[in-house]
Amino acid sequence: MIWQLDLSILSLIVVCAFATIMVKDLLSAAIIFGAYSFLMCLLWTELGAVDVAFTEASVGAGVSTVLFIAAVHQTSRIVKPRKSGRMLSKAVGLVAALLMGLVLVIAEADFPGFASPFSPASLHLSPYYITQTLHDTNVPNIVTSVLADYRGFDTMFETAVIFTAGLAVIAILRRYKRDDSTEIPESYTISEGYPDTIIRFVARQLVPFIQLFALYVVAHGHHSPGGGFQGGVILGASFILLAISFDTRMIIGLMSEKSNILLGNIGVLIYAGIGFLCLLLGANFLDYSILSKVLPATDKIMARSHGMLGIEIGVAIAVMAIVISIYINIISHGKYDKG
Amino acid sequence: MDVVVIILTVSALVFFFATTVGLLRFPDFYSRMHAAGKGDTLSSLIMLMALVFYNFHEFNLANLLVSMKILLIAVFIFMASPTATHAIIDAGYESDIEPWTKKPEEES
Amino acid sequence: MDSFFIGIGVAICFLMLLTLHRAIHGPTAIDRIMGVNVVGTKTTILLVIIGTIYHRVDMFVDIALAYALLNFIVTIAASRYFQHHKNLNPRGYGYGYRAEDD
Amino acid sequence: MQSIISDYNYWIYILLMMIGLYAMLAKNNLVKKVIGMSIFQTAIIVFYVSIGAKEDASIPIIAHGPGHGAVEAAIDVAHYANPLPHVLMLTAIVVSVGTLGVALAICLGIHRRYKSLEEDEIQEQL
Repeated sequence: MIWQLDLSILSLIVVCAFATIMVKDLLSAAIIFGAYSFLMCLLWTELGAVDVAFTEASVGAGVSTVLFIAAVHQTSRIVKPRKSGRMLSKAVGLVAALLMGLVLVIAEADFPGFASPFSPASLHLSPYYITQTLHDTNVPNIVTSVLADYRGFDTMFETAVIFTAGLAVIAILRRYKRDDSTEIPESYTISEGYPDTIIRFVARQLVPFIQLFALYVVAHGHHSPGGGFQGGVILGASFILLAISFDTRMIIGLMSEKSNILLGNIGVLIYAGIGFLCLLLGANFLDYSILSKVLPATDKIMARSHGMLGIEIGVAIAVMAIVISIYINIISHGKYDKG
Repeated sequence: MDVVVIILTVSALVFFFATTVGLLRFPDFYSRMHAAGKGDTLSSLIMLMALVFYNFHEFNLANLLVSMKILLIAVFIFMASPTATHAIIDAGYESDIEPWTKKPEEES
Repeated sequence: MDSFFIGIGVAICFLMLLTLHRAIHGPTAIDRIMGVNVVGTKTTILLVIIGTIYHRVDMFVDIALAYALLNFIVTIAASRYFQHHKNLNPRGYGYGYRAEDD
Repeated sequence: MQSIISDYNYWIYILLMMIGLYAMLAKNNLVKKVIGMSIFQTAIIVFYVSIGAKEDASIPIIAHGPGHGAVEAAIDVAHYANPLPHVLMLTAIVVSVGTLGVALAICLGIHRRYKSLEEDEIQEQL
């Protein structure tokens, strides 16, 4: 950590957080929240958490902001002014926030010193991971190996959570043609938009490189920051870029609802399937070292590395499909047409 | 080599500063966008060049690879930033922002 | 040389604060998009600088590239919003709001 | 002064948490509440990542030369930041985008039904 940068970035973050809450316009709030996420990513890089920063850059700064903008696009942009009688809830909020702050400030005295190498969190389990990762799995990126190997169950169910979230969004929002009578009243005009040649050209040129880069991130996650989640989100973001600069209909033509759900399923099943493969070969669930029996020319250590690569690919496919699915549902209000 | 790096970095910082001043002080949206678009792209490119040079303190394959990657970022910014500027300007033009004109007696 | 880069980083942070003033106070939403775009570009640079300070630039350039990419996508998304809603100042917007409009 | 600088991350995380909680409780607009929820989440992540930071430590990727060979030198624990909070928070961020999507979908569903995103207007219609 570099404490000079630490102080500056944290101050910027607080300014951004205040502004996000205070601003009246919802679109502006979404945009400033994007800046907040950018700064957050910077803070984590500076604290040494590169994988977290990568995830935040792709998930928080990119996709969340786009989702907020899409939601504001579909609803209203203004925050209605307070009538009287909101004082009570404001006071309750203020008192609760202050109380929690007070409790946390009191508790803060007992925290371990910041950035101390001897804080309890850094003494018990993590030295094992740091020293043994390379020996056990031949993967230099400790975060990837802990994520995909030592704590593989956690990550598998997390992928399942993402998949469930995608299903929930579809269940809440999806509308079919029959009950299309309830149109949203628009407080201002929504035009269809018009083609913009420059943006389309640049997007068309960039998208193949973005997808190639995403695949590189997935495959190279063992040696540098990156991995399935980040690569999947970037892959989804490339499709979102196409949807923004061209038309949502085109994306639906490329990635229909059925294929999205199918890909999400396939991703989760690849993960679980590798686990079951280990089980079939006679080891524990998700114990990749047994895979050296089926993979040619790998010893037990490299088998763990290859097993991680397999599940990263599964995670990437699932996350990509779910991100695209959530975006399409929100931007088209569940109707899968315009946007 | 260090001298080149320092000169490039400081000049990039000067351009950043000019961008920020332009962003804060110009009177209307179009002129602010002009400062932001041009200054930001140029200063980013100069700063990345400085980092490429700094990275080349000793020549080997890994350093070459990293420098190529930084150059890739520069190329990306060179393509993406003007496009983003164009998109923002277009959005402003579509939503009918009036350009600023000198009206000394009405604007006070 | 490290302390030089730390100084550069702090200076860029200060300039980001000034840019954030435009992003927060900007009279219209498009000014905010512009400010956030500039903040995003500066952040990309700052990421590479942090990598230089850590002497591990090879690990940081991927993040910076992804970052520039997502910044681009966010900016395009936000400005495409205005091609669908050609209304810069919706009712109830900003500081100059008057309650009797509603 | 020294204690303020050394524990700055903790103070900021408390402040961010208060901002998020206030927005979730007191704001009238549902999208604002969702933004408050996101700020609350990031505050927690700041706390965890701050715990994992170490002075003079590098990023938790073991340095190795060009090529994919093994490292010769022994690995010193103090040279690498604690990877465990990073892993936990990585999953937390990815789950947060899932919750964000569901929350926004619920907002859109409410807007479709009640034509409003304001809490008091919805309560009047209930």
